Amino acid sequence: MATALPVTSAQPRRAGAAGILLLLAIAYGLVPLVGTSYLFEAILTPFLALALAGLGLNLLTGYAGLLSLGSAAFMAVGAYAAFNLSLRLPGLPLPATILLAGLIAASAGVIAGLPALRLRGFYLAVSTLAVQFFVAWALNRIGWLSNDSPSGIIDAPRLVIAGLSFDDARGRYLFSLTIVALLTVLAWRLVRSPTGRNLVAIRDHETAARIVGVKVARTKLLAFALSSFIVGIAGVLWAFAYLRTVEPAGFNLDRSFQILFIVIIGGLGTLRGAFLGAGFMVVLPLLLSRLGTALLGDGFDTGTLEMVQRIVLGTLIVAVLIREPAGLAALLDRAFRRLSPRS
Amino acid sequence: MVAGDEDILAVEGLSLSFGGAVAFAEIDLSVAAGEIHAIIGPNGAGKSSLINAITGLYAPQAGRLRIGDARFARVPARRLAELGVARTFQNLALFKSLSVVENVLSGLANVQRAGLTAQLLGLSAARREATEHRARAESVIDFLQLGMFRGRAAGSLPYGLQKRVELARALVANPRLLLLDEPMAGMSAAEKAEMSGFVLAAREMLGTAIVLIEHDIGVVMRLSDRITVLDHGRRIATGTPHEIQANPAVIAAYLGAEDDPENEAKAA
Amino acid sequence: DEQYFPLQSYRVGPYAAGGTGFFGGFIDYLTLINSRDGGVNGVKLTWSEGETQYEVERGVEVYERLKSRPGIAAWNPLSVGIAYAMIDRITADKVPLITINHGRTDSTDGRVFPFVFPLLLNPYSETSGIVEYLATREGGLDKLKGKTIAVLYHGSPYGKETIPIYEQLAKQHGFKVEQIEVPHPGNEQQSQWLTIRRLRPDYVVLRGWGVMNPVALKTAQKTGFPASRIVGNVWSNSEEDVIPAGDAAKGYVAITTQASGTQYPVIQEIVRGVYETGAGNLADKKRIGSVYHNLGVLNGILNVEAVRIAQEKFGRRTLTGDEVRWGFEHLRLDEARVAKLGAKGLFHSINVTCANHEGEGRVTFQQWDGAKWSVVSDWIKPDWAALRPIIEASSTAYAKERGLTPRDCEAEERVGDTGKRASAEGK
Amino acid sequence: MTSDRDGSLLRVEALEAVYGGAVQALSGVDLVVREGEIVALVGANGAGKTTLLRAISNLLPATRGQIRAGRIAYAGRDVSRTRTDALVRAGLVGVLEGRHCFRALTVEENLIAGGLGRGSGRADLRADLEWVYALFPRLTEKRRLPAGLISGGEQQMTAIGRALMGRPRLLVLDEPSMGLAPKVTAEIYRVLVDLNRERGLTLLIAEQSVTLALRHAHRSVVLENGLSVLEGGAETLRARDDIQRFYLGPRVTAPARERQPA
Amino acid sequence: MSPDLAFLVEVVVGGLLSGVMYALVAIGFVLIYKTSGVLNFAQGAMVLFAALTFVSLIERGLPFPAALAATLAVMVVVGLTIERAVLRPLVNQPPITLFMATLGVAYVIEGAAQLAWGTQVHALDLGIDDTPFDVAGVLVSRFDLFAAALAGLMVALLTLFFRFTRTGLAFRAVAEDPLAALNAGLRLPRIWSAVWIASGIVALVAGLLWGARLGVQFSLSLVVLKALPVLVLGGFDSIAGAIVAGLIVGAAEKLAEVYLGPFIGGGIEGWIAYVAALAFLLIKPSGLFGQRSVERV
Ligand SMILES: Nc1ncnc2c1ncn2[C@@H]1O[C@H](COP(=O)(O)OP(=O)(O)OP(=O)(O)O)[C@@H](O)[C@H]1O
Ligand SMILES: Nc1ncnc2c1ncn2[C@@H]1O[C@H](COP(=O)(O)OP(=O)(O)OP(=O)(O)O)[C@@H](O)[C@H]1O
Ligand SMILES: CC(C)C[C@H](N)C(=O)O
Ligand SMILES: [Mg+2]
Ligand SMILES: [Mg+2]
Repeated sequence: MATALPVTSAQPRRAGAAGILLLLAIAYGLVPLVGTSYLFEAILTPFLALALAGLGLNLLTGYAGLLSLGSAAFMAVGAYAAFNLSLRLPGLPLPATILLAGLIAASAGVIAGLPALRLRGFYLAVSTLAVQFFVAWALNRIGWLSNDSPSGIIDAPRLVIAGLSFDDARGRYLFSLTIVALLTVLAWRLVRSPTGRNLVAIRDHETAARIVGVKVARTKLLAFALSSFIVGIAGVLWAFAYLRTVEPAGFNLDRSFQILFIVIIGGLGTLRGAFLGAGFMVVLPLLLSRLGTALLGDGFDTGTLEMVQRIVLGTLIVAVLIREPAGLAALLDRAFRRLSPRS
Repeated sequence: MVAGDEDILAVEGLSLSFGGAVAFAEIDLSVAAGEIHAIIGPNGAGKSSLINAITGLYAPQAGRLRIGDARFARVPARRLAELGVARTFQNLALFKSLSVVENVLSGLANVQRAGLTAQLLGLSAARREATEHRARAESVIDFLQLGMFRGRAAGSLPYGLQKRVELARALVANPRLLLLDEPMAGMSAAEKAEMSGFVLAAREMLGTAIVLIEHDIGVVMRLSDRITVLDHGRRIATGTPHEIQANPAVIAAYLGAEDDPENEAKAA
Repeated sequence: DEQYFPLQSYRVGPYAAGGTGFFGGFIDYLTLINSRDGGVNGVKLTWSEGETQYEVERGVEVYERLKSRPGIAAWNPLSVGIAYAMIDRITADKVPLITINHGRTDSTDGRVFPFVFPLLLNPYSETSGIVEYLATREGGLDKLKGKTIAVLYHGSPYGKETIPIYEQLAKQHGFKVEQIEVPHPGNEQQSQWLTIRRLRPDYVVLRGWGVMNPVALKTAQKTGFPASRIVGNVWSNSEEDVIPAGDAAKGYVAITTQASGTQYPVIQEIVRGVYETGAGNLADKKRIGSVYHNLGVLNGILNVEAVRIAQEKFGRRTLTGDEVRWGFEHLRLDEARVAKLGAKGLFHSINVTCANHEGEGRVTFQQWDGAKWSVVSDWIKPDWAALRPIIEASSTAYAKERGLTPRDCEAEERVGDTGKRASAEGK
Repeated sequence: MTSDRDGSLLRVEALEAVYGGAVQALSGVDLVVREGEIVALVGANGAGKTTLLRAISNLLPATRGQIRAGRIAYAGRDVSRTRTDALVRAGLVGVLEGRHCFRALTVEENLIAGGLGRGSGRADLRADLEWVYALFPRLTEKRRLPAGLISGGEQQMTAIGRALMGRPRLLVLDEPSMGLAPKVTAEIYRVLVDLNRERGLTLLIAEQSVTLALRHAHRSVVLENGLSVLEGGAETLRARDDIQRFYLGPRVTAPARERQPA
Repeated sequence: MSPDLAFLVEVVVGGLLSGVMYALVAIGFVLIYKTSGVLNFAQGAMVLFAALTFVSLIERGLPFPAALAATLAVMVVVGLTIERAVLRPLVNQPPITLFMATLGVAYVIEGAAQLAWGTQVHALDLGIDDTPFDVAGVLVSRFDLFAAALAGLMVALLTLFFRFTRTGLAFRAVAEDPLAALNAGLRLPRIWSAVWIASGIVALVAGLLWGARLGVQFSLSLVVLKALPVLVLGGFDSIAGAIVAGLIVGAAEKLAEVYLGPFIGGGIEGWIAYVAALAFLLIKPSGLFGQRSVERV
């Protein structure tokens, strides 16, 4: 579907770079020192995993303009692939496992992407549901995939790279952070590369793109592959670093929608959008409920609290969109522009 | 001019109709290298359709085409760029959210060689290519005096400038054949004069053959070497500007009222 | 001193009915203990809730949020998914994880899962219990031969868990079993029931969860299968499962580990001591004595008694998780003790050991008459002996996969000071 | 409803407008259109013509723009807050830049949609349809074709026809001649002028081809970079040689007063 | 007729009748899509909210008609509020933005519903018993027949409404190009509140019929999953499409589950409908009766 939303190119650059470096410094330097295990285990790790998933989907939906509701399925493919690889190829080093898992997810993505050569907008979106439900079904049905564990739930292996173990709260955080950082750099290079430009070209005007010589079909499938690759690895993080168990239910349709909404609210066609969106959809609700508990006390009925928080979140979403339909990223840029003096 | 082997585009007996409605029928058209060939005619005469057929967006039912020395019944749109053909669109077809520079760069999509990995890892091959392409894009941007809009999202530019960006995107690939569908619609006389300048310059510098659809008869007369006139999908005349201006059929079908409004613009 | 119960409750979302009832009952019992006895031997019981909406990641978040509170006695999530996600965590943190009537079957083997307790009834025992019951209806296990039983299960890990054991028991007793999956959430079952209609089974076992249950009963009626020949499992046995089905549920039978109703002394005390002082947790008083509420109360009894037992050994103070674990491993409530607790008839008895973390819970069967459940069987013993080998096979496999060495329970009992050693580590 | 004391049907005062809270598109426009007048609005690319016309029809909010200052009065009432559909029913009808036909609707449905806004009855609609088809015979052949498929010029005719179906009192056109064959352009202007003479239709026309505009307009207003720089009768403007310069215009118009952060 | 044949018929009939229930939900989506070009994520929440409001009123002792009227009133208010607070400020924004906004709406409605009426499970008895009767060895459910009749009626009404008012035209115009629609003087606020109210009412009907079968509880909002394949197959913007596709999907999925299930494993119902719809889309990318997108350069 056509989304007339500006992409990075129309955004500040130099300031951005500086900011990113600062963020990395904090994430690697400060946070591990001061962070509590709750911060790592319950906020940052899931935040990173879903932000990464958002990043992946953004390549597809934000840049190439192809709506997908199958993200959770690709996360699942990644997670189960990684599980089986580490189970059946014990010698395989973790990084290789993750890479391969990503590639498997990518190939799944290519298959799932074929309809995109023909379908548009919500028609495409709903067709990706076929993938979503099929994968869920297959994982639930094919016992071999979950090592025939009676309940179909499997525990993830430990995070050990070259003997050094990431198996504590901080370790898992740093592990996720590193993977996310690497893939973000990759994505960043991609969107600024000619290929990235082609993605947007296809989104903005497919015919014109074809006329100037963009290989439309190839590029669309490529978008699916790259996107699923990243989303798949996000799935690995979700299962290995965050939950540390893998069960199909964790990768259901709600997750797919959650990721899509992360991308939209964050800002389609912007990399930082994925992170802002994840912050909004993942961290904000936690903060809200903590706030609620703080205000109303431990004893207060958690159900009521939850519902109030729902309403607040929903209202916030609408408010943000009205203020800036292009999402949080654009909102920030606007604020940024206000502050920085007009030259 | 003599039509012949140095023709870069040759259209023979091309016909296209939608359901019952004839878009155009039995069109013959030849464009020599470096020629500016205007196509004029009333609204709905079939001009854009003809260009769409030449660029493979429409599939003609009869007739054949030659571009360079490649012959087709139906031109494969995806091979157009490598055939050295570029075009602009009547209703803008820019990549709205991309900046002006990126729009122009995308005009080079076809000559993009470096593979994805090379791009991602920033291998020297990719970097060299990138810088080279950027240079080409910038030169076109300067040439079309779009410098001060370089960074702006194309979609937020005023209509007239968007048309100009589209021309830049088409020119950057140094096409052998350039098809312009009403490139000056919605421009002031001054801007039209400017655009005309660019079109001529492009022909001079790149030796590009240009097919030009335009309703401003003044502009057409000034720019074109030859003019083909369509009416209700038929070619009713081909000739030099003077021949055409004198042609009663054309006057009846198209130019109409003896003093056409744009004559003064022509004076400017 | 205080003993703290962190609660990963779910009061909104698709399974809110179960969550409000169960955690309501649990909290009600803790409240009762505090108000009636001033806690356990003077140790006050405290708790706080975190909403999970029955989603695993929310459960984990709550765990991480509450795990650092002092004096945690035990975790009681009511969700297989959340429980699985916690096993590694609680084992590392040395705190017991109670999965009453559900959870991971092989965690029954306390030698491999020292901190996990599928109290009263693991899925396999449940299955066995149901088969035993059907046998009594047919008049003896041998009468099952040649009969056909269709199992309609929820398309989730939970639902699938009993597939192998049904096959096994079918072989063992010579009946035919047809297992039919209902895709989540199960709000449309036309085709499954048409299949059943064609199979013409003697019984249908309903292994459902949430909305799947009423829909099953409605659709059964629609396809003309009598409710009285449908037997629900332990998560298809609540009022919330039958009321929406209206008349379609009349005559439906379901397994349970605890009878419903308010006639039991302990429930009466809760009504008087808790609700009449306005401290009750259920928003709707009518749900007092409902299946989930009573299960919650029962869960409360078991937790509290475990603490009490542990206190006898380690002293009347705030205990560490590991000490409470010891308490659970010595949780032996015979019928006399159960009666003393005012729970005679509410549940039968429990006998947890180091090796058996389930505790030989008995099951009974209740029938819905359109308004209330009434017990229609006596307390039935699942065939534990037959199940144990399967469980140990699975747990040993797990131990191998994880490189764990199973505990030597006999030795521990003999030494008998594990508690002290563990508690020493605990500090 | 009546027009202002001084007989002005539309009055714009010191109007300022921005897009996306940042891009200043109009920075002080004054304009008066009297009942029964034809006023031409001329200016180079990016001068702000489209923005001004959108502001008048209160369409800026829908294009992420907003009015920062100034007032707009139509028929004596301040209308800067009035919803577009209300304006249409009050006779203020616009033709958008760049056609904006309903692509999936047939030409005829497009035209009818123009009548719906005013809430015309079936009889009226049929009459008006015939009238529009009479103005644009070309459309008669295409009445059953989706507007997205017809030629650019045909789309332009459809857009203008759709506006006329609203039986306007003040018709606001953004580049009506764009993409039209000279003959058709001449024809359209003839029609508009007739409507102006016979039905007293008031016209505000943004045009690039200044000649055309000046030929038919009673008065013209010149926009430059979002400012109305001068205003006068057609021939006075034509006489002024700074206007002659304007014909050629500055070689490239400055962009709106807003800089790239990068 | 032979038992196998009878069974086949039964499966097909059962499928068709279930299909009607799916279509019932799908229609709600269609109405919104027709005017905003977006999938309304809040549809499920609206179904839940409507049904929950209705039963809660009944349980508080209101007579059936009063409760129905009151609930209708509530749905009207909801529709008007959404238009005023969400759609109007977001006019002419890209569809994806509106789509996201419907998520916000969904959250608010869900929260409000459970906050106002609690999270208990309610039984809902419409007084139509679900006992089957036997037609030549084929069981047919009275309730399903009633549902089918109701759905048919609703489709008929809506179709007539679109045929004999020009609203249909206005709807398509708005969905096609909101800016042009505004400019043409179409009253978007009126149109939007109209459809949201309409879809609210459809949600109520769907909520009651489904609620009578599932019980009124949170899971009611999950019935939308059944509607999605129907939408793609029928075309997002076609009411007739919804009903036809509903029938097809219903029958196809039952046949697949019953006859294919045993071979490739049960539970395929979950996705088979999507695969079927997808396969069809590859032939006709805008569904059975969906509006083709018209583009030329
Ligand atoms: N949607 C928009 N977002 C941001 N800036 C805009 C938008 N539309 C117009 N502008 C800016 O506002 C200024 C005025 O544009 P406008 O389209 O009104 O000029 P114009 O006189 O109509 O130009 P043209 O003759 O080419 O149509 C220009 O600088 C343009 O870049
Ligand atoms: N895809 C299509 N489907 C149906 N009819 C079409 C299609 N494309 C063009 N036509 C018809 O073919 C005729 C020629 O259209 P075309 O756009 O070529 O005219 P044109 O000469 O470019 O006119 P203009 O000067 O107004 O752009 C028109 O009447 C149009 O309705
Ligand atoms: C409440 C439960 C433990 C049972 C539930 N069906 C589950 O999957 O976890
Ligand atoms: Mg054309
Ligand atoms: Mg303009």
